[in-house]
Amino acid sequence: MIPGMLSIRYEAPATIADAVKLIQADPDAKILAGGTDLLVQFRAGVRTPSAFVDVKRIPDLVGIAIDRDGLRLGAAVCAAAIAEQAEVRRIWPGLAEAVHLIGSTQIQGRGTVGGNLCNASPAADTTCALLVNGAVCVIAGPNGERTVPVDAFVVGPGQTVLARGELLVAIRVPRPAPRTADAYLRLIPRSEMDIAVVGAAASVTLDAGGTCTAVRVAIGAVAPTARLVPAAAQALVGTKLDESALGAAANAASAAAKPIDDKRGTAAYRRQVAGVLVRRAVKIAAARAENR
Amino acid sequence: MAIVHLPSGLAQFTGGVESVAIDAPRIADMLAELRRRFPQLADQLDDIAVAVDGDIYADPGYQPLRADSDVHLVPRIAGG
Amino acid sequence: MSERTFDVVGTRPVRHDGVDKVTGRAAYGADANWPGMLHGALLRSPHAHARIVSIDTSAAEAMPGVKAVLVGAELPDTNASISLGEAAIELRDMSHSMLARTKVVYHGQAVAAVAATTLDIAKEAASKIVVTYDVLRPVLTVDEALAPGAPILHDDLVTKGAAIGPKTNTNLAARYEFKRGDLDAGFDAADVVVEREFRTPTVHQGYIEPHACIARCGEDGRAVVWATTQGPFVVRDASAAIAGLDPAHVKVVPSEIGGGFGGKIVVYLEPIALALSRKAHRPVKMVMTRDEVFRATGPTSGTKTHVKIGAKRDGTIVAAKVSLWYEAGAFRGSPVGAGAMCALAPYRIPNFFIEAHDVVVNKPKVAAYRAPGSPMAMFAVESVVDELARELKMDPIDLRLKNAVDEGDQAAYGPKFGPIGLKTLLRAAKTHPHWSAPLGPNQGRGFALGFWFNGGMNSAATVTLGADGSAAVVTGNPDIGGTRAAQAMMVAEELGIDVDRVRPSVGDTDTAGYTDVTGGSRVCFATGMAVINAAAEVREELKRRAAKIWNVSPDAVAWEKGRVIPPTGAKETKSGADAQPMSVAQVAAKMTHTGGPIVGRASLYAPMAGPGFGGHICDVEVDPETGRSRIVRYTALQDVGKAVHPSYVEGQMQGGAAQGIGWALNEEYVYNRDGVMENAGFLDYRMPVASDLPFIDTVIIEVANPLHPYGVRGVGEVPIVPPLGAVANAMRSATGVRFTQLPMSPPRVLEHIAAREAVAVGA
Amino acid sequence: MKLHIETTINGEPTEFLCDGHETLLSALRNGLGLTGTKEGCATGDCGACSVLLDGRLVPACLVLAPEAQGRSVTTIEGLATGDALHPIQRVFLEDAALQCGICTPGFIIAAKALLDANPNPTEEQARFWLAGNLCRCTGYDKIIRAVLDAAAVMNEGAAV
Repeated sequence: MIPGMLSIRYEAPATIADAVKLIQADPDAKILAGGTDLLVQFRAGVRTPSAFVDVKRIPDLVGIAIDRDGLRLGAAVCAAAIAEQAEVRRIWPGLAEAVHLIGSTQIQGRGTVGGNLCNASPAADTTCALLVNGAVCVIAGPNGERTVPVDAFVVGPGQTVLARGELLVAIRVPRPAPRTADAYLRLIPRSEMDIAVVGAAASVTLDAGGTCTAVRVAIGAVAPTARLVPAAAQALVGTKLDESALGAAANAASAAAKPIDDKRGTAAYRRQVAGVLVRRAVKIAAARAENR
Repeated sequence: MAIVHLPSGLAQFTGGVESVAIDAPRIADMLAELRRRFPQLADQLDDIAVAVDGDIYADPGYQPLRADSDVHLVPRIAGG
Repeated sequence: MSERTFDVVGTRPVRHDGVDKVTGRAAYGADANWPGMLHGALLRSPHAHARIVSIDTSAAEAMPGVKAVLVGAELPDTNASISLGEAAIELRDMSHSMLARTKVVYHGQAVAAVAATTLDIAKEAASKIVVTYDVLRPVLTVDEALAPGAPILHDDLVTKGAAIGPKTNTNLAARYEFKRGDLDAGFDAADVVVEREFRTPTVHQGYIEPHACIARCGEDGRAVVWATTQGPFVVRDASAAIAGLDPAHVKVVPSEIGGGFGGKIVVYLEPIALALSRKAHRPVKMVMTRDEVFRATGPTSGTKTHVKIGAKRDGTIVAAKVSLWYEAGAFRGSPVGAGAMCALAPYRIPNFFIEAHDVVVNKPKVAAYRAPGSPMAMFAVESVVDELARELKMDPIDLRLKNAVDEGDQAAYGPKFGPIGLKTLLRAAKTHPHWSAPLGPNQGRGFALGFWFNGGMNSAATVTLGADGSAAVVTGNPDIGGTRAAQAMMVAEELGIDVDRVRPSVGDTDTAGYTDVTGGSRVCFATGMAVINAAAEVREELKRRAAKIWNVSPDAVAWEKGRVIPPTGAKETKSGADAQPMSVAQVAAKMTHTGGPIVGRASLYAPMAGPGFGGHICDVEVDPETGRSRIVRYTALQDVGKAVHPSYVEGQMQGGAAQGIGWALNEEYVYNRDGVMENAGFLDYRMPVASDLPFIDTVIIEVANPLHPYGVRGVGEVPIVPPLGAVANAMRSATGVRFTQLPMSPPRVLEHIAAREAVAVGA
Repeated sequence: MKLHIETTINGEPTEFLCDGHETLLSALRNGLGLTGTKEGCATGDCGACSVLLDGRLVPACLVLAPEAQGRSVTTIEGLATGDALHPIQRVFLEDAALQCGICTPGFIIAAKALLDANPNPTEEQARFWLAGNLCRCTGYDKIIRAVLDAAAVMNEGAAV
């Protein structure tokens, strides 16, 4: 090898145990799922790992399974593969929408829900949808497996609860309760290709009379992490989702937003639009729940 | 004689004169005569285009002038 | 000439270079690799404005694999300028912008270069070069640059033109004035006056292919450069001068070019690659990253414009005042002069005053971008004209028709117009179904005009006949959008042969006659004329050859649709039978016995092509709760003189419209306070994508240009001019807000909608 | 230390050497001389480097070369069969769906992936599927028309 020449190892472990060994032995090794964030950061010189640990050769991480309990998404399944699942689109339309919004068709062929979570961008499209669905992260590490709810997994921009030697292996999404449905919306300046300026997800449960008995609302790109908005949910539970209730939820969402000014949008804009999108997402989710 | 119109901004180099009648067979002769009459104008003529009877020459040279040509000095234009 | 009927011109043959491009075979700038090739990398300034105190390259030079390191001080300093045909290139500025000497004047300006055996090593080595800076405060807008006490970019800058006040120790590089009539009297006579101030952001040409080249310089100083460029001869002359070589020893071979829009007229890498190659005695390849393209190649000017127009009740415009301030970037030379000349071009105005300011700021030096300078000025004027129509309660197209210039009118920029299609275009727009189609909720419709001069200048062409009657045509214009097909069609038209039997190609700087850049919408016009003339010369030679065969006088031989016709009485030499007409192939087959190869050559300098006008109709739909807008219908009309290959004319109109729409809605350079661009990538620069646009309808209007044998005008630049105003006028009708600042991105739109509603509620 | 990769490119068993951090795009262009796949941004935002990896549309600039081990890659060079252009290539020429041509290979590969997955796309479906392929010359008009025309041509062919 030529001295001074950049050289980064490529590892493709076949088992979770091997992957754990690799990243525990070498904290500078980075898990490579879709690479749509990691390789861009590497190219920009933001991150220069000692090794790329490609986990897409581990069967557990590239599987999609739907059973009685719900959906199990391997952490390294690409977005396109998820969106192709008719059952996922039928049962979790909002989650499917969020997954389908991750980048272009090309990016869909690489980007993964696991990577989207682990990159921990405040604007990650899937995080909001996973939050309102009460999804749980399955983590493997030196001391075996543990689970962490999605709302506890991301702790800050680019930061997760993953400890040294740990990797995200799967995300579990419980089946929605009867007459429950989800929706995800985001605001981008163009019609495609942009990072969300604001994102909003909702999961709504209706009783036979159309009264909202349970609801989760989440907003993204308007705070250090995507987050649930309990106040918005409280404004909606027990109502028939009339305009005043929706308005109250929108205001709660705007109030919960703690956005910043950046190249993608102003704080004031994000705060206002967060409310608009929450109102719209709740309406869409409710209409879907009504048909279940 | 050809009538030569200067951009109004250049009047400060000609003592206020904005158009002059010049008897010149070619654009180059006309420019030389302008330089002779208005020495202060000389530098301003280095990167100028010349319109003769509607045709704009970005690189004015030895193109002929008619006795009654209508001549305008204009800034050069870069195309994309 | 307008009555002339054509056999080939106006048809839509498959382009000759097409198969190579759909199979991936066509070789663009970065697609070549030469034996023994090194890779070059640049160290770029982390500051937008700073003095260079010292540069230490020792660590880089010590790295294994590094073959050459270059700093600006090693390049010769030249004060020469080369004519670009259109605007002169100040080689000193270009050289300093390319590789800084004692000062950096924009973020990303190169300060040192490295050539190494691999790109990784070259980048690593460049990062080891230690530069000490004395950091200065940057100025990023014309207001900052002209403010009292503003940091000065260049101590030696002297204001050109009609300066008011001091001409030194300033960032004002030039000031121009145009006036006619009595401005004050004009405004006194006006019943309605509208006045607004506008701003447009720095935007980039956005070609998908980054700049790339390979240069090889021998021990004897003889060099070959492979480059993606709009102007191989500019690359040769500029590279030789900047690298300190004799142009006589430099050959430039143009690759296929992946877009340019004016941005690949300027030279950025080639002289550095040459200088590195001369040191290393090996070929050096340099390819920009997308980040480098955004930070360090020519965008076009951010601008401030102030427009005031007055009209009579009946819509007659009686006075106009236009003030323009254009950012030149870090070195003089914004397209503000052209902006000033285009601003009022469509209108007959008795009294006007136009002032234009060229201002240096700490941003990359601007490069030409499709109708340079016109879109920003006409955005402002067309917005004010639209407001005027509202004040006068007139249809915006009727108002424009009432004031439109026509043949014989004196243009605001000086000369009289020849035949122009402006009024024809306006009438066509008025009667187009789009103009009267119903609008949906939250939708609005706008119309705006665009003007561009269209270039002429130097062109040369050679047409060579094969013994089989096929023809090869060579010119020096890189084919950026189908010009080879158009040139082959012209040869086929003139010789009456099948367009498939014409081989068009782009020569290098040794094999093609000197030709000005592929730009200024000049290729189909000026180079096309050279091609037509060269083919006509072949035709005349064919008649002379036939005369020899028939033993008659050349004047007695007639030409008819690709055949030479013998005079009555002419006989076949062998049989003695009556001579029969001969095809091009039949005459060509005998070339050896009639005087040898048949070659036609032509070269010319054409004045500017004759003005081009375009008018666009745009429908937008705005989401009043989020400020997001969507183009729902779009129609582009343009006087093209004569469409040689209508498909590629439509393509130019559609592509120009799309670029203008991007400029209007989302594209902009976002800078932080330190003058660092924050969105230097396609993700956040936000050019239009396929799902952002509808089909773009085109209406080709053909008012023949008397300066061209087929009536061709330039086509490529005009269509980027109208969209800024057309979209803004549509937004006005959809939201009630007059947007005076681009881009009209969702946050800005929502903010203004809210402000207007606040006023409405308050009232 | 270079890695030795065995893969299949355009149907041909292929071997190459690469660094652990080298992209598939670099291996194709520089290692294997397949320069039909273009680099416009190297960040997955322009689509010029679109290829099919095991039949799935991906940006080759965001795939590491060693990931190709044991997989199958299709590039623009692999579309024409013998003397015949792929129908999408042919229709792109007939409809003048290219100007400078730098984005064309990426568009054609992406269009193939679309028509493989959805033989009868609507205009809107085609526009959103191709939103990851930037073209700065055409305004997309003739490209979208060509993709819809190619779908029709291919369906006819299939019907026969």
